Amino acid sequence: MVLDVNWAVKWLTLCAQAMAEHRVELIELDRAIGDSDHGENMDRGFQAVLDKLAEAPPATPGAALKLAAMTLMSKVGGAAGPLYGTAFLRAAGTMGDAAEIDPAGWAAAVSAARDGIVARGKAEPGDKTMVDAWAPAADAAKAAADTGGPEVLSVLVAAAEAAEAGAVATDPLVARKGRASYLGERSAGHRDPGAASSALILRAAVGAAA
Amino acid sequence: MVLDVNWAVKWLTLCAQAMAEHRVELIELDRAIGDSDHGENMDRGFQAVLDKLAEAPPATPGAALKLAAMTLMSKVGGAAGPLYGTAFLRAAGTMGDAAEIDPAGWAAAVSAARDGIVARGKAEPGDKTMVDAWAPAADAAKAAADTGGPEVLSVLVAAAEAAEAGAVATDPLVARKGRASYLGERSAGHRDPGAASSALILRAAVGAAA
Amino acid sequence: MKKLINDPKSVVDESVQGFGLAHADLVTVSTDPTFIRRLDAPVSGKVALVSGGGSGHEPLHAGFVGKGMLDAAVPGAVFTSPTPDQILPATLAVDSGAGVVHIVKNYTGDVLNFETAAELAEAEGISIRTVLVNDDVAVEDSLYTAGRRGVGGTVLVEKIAGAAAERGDDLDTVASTASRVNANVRSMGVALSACTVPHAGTPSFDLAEDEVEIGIGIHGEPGRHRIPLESADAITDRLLEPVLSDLGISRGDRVLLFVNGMGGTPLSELYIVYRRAAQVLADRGAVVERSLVGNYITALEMQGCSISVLRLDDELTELWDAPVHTAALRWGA
Amino acid sequence: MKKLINDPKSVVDESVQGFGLAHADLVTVSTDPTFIRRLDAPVSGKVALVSGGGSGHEPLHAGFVGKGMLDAAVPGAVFTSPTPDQILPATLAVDSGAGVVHIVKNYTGDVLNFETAAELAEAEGISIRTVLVNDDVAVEDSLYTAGRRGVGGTVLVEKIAGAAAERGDDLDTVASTASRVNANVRSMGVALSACTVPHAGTPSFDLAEDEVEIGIGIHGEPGRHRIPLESADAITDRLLEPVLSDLGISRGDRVLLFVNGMGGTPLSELYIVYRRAAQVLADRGAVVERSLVGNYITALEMQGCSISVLRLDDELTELWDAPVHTAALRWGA
Ligand SMILES: Nc1ncnc2c1ncn2[C@@H]1O[C@H](COP(=O)(O)OP(=O)(O)O)[C@@H](O)[C@H]1O
Ligand SMILES: Nc1ncnc2c1ncn2[C@@H]1O[C@H](COP(=O)(O)OP(=O)(O)O)[C@@H](O)[C@H]1O
Ligand SMILES: [Mg+2]
Ligand SMILES: [Mg+2]
Ligand SMILES: [Mg+2]
Ligand SMILES: [Mg+2]
Repeated sequence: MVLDVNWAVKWLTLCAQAMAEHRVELIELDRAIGDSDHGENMDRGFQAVLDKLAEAPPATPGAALKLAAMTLMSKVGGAAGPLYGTAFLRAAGTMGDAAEIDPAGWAAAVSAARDGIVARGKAEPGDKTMVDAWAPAADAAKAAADTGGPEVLSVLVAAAEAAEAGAVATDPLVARKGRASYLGERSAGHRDPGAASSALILRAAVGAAA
Repeated sequence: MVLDVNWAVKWLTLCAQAMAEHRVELIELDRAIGDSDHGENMDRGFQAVLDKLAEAPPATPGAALKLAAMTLMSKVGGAAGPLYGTAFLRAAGTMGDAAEIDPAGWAAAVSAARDGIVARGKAEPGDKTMVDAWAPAADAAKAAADTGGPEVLSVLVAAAEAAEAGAVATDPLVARKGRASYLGERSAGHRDPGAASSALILRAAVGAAA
Repeated sequence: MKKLINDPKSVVDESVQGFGLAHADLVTVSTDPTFIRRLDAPVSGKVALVSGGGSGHEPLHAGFVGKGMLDAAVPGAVFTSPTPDQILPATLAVDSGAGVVHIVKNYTGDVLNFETAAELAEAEGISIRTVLVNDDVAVEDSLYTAGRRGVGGTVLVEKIAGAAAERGDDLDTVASTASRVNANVRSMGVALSACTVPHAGTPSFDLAEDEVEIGIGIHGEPGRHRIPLESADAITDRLLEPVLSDLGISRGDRVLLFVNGMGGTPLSELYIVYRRAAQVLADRGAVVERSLVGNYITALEMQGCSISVLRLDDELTELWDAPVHTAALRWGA
Repeated sequence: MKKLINDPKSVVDESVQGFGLAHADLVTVSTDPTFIRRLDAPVSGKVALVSGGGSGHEPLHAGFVGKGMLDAAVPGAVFTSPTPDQILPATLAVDSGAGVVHIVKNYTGDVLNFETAAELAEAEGISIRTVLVNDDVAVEDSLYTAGRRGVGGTVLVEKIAGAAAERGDDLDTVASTASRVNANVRSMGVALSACTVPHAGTPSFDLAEDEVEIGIGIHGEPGRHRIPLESADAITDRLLEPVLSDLGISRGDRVLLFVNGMGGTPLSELYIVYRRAAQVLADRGAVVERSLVGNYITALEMQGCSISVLRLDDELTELWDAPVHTAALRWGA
């Protein structure tokens, strides 16, 4: 398995599928501590990404991610739109014109995505945001790439699992950024919707390579 | 038993009691085919009558009814206010300055009340309005006064029973006057609130004499 | 029942007091009996306009007191017409000697109470003209019924007659202009939910989650029939069709299109209804020359709307455009 | 879910289209991307004001486009901030060369999307000033949080900054006037019921029949805490107290009192709240010089209200009184 443009397109396609499938669930999560739109926004955004992919098929993984970034930025809105837009743009930046991404490349992409989100949103780990999915994912991907062999799947899996664990770990947290922060202590006991959608995205990256 | 000013004051007092007791029931009847205010309006109106009676105790039955008429007119509002106002005013008119009302006098008062309501509201029997209580009451009172002896209670009872039967008989009717008429056929199957309150008023007249 | 109130019995008084405090530059509030009058009434030489009715339809009528519209508004209890002992002093307070037009929505209670007040006012030497508003096509108009109700058209009658009075038209002219507006306006409404009268405490009717009530009035009374919930466009068509056919709207007619909220419907939904209604009118070749969209004659927190169409001519348009300065309708001033 | 809509996905587009049809004398509606602009924008030599945010708060912001207020409004999906590819063309469309002020309610999404649009606009040579509105005292203001939300104060910022721009103030002056309004206004809200986002289909939170939510925002997000339903006066006191103490209102202060409906509350109830708030302010020796009561910044059909108090000075009062001609706020024109 290599992470080429076909993988990238499949990844984005699986992201769109995941958002459609989990639309209601993400709306429910956002209903509890936000404004009930996260699932709708992500679904709308990734459907638009599919349309764009069909219109102008990209030549490289980096081009695919850049296309996703621009589309999410212009179609998602809310907090998630600019944050995911920046994440995908920074990740695309690490890929340049490369035809294939290796384990270290994936780790670099996830790190860049995390850095982009932090740069835009100024959230720290523990603030109960999507950073709580991307930060452990970036760390796990790097650790897997550093220690593992040339097998890229294990790096994808490491990132996805860490993101999933990170999302679950937001449950008890009190939000300090984003709309959930208005709830103060009442935000505890609910999963952060952005962390949940982030885990879906990183899990889709695994699925695309399977 | 004579129908003197004490009876008249007691009658109005029992009316106020009846409206307070049946306030919710009259609201419910009006909710079904009107605008949910009849019980509230009648309660407010007769409470005001009590206040006025305390302020300026009347000297004759006619004066008591005139006081009630003016107060209902100025405190009830809606359709019922002017209709009951007119009814009591016309009834008072038949009594003049008399200290006591005899059976024929009561029959005349009820007839005048009915005529007043018809003159103001232009409803005919069968239109599903308070006329459907007052018209049979007037007829029954007259019949009882014509045929009966000097016992006034039986005339009061005849009017009350006829009004009660008349109110019940509005159940299947389709309203042609008042707010219930907007419902057309859907007004059938519900008792007219004004006929119901009319029956309470005429029943109170019996209670005051008991 | 969940309301921002202190006591069901004090709703009208406290609300009117708040209104008076918020709009002290426009109106004076009288208590005992309760009515709201234009600050500078009686306006010398001007025909005065008095309207009123049950409360719960806010901003109607108090919100329309001011320059170019009403001289006084007389609020009754919630959904209960006011009494003559309120209407008479309001009438006396605003008459400048030029006479007073009573604008009365056609409900038995309103008609009877205004009738009595008019008689009493005439007895005091004031000339009264009564104009009944009965624009609701949901109700069958027949000699044997209470007749059509006054609904959305009331706002348009008050605005246009108010402008006529403001420019100095005499009593009969103002009254006949008001009647002309009434003759040229038709309305019909829909409810998605009932409303709760404060003293009643329970919703005015029960409606299933997938039902709407077509042909409702403004008192939480049930409508003519109940249908399953439909799209906004389909409901708009249902309301508009009887309005247009009763008015006999044809190609080239100039109209004012008024989409009114019943109190609990977001403005965004009213604009969705407006969009469809405007399209239908355009398809029929009618020209929508003026429009009004918002909550102007309501039924407490009822969800729903009504559509009114007024056939315009040059004079009605000019009077509609004339300056108005009230709490709820204001332009050119 | 019961709404007067055709399809949850088309709510914003169709509503904006209806708005454009109803107010063709005031605005032009652009579709793809969607924004609403003043008919005569760009106004030569005038600083332009652009605002926007999620839909569902109508009449905010489209209802405030026109002379003396906004030059463009950019609506996002319901409760979702608009995207830079809407904000940028709106900004370009209304800039006359004098620069553009972005009025942004302080929500992460709005801030980030307007930030990006501002960068892109600056790259095209347009001078941008961004003014954040954050008047909601229900939210703790701390460096470690997203900060206070922008709520009712937004309407006042837009009106007053709009008047400053209309009279010819330059970019920095308009921006600093807007900031000054923001610095002098505080708000707090209550919900009696939740609202239902069309695409979600279920109420945004669950509230028992005898509970109210204190400190709600305008997005159907739950508030700070829940209490048993109280009288309107008690609730008013709860909302007003933190507003006044945070503002430091003291004897002799001149204020504008704004009671805003969340969309599903009858106007009569807003006036009951206004009455109490005015009494409390009078008791404290503050002078209520101006007032605003109505549904101006809403959360769909939510029942509830917010109270905003703005400390006035001569200049702010003059700018408040200056003519404004928009769909939702109009005077002197
Ligand atoms: N400052 C921030 N930094 C990182 N992530 C954030 C920040 N603010 C919000 N988020 C993320 O955005 C998610 C909400 O997205 P969404 O519901 O689409 O936007 P909105 O809050 O504008 O409605 C949150 O669950 C959180 O993960
Ligand atoms: N034209 C009429 N003639 C006689 N009675 C009428 C007429 N119209 C209405 N009513 C009576 O008035 C009652 C309603 O009174 P109420 O609810 O107080 O007034 P409203 O209909 O104005 O709310 C009806 O039940 C009916 O009995
Ligand atoms: Mg959200
Ligand atoms: Mg009634
Ligand atoms: Mg009534
Ligand atoms: Mg949102």
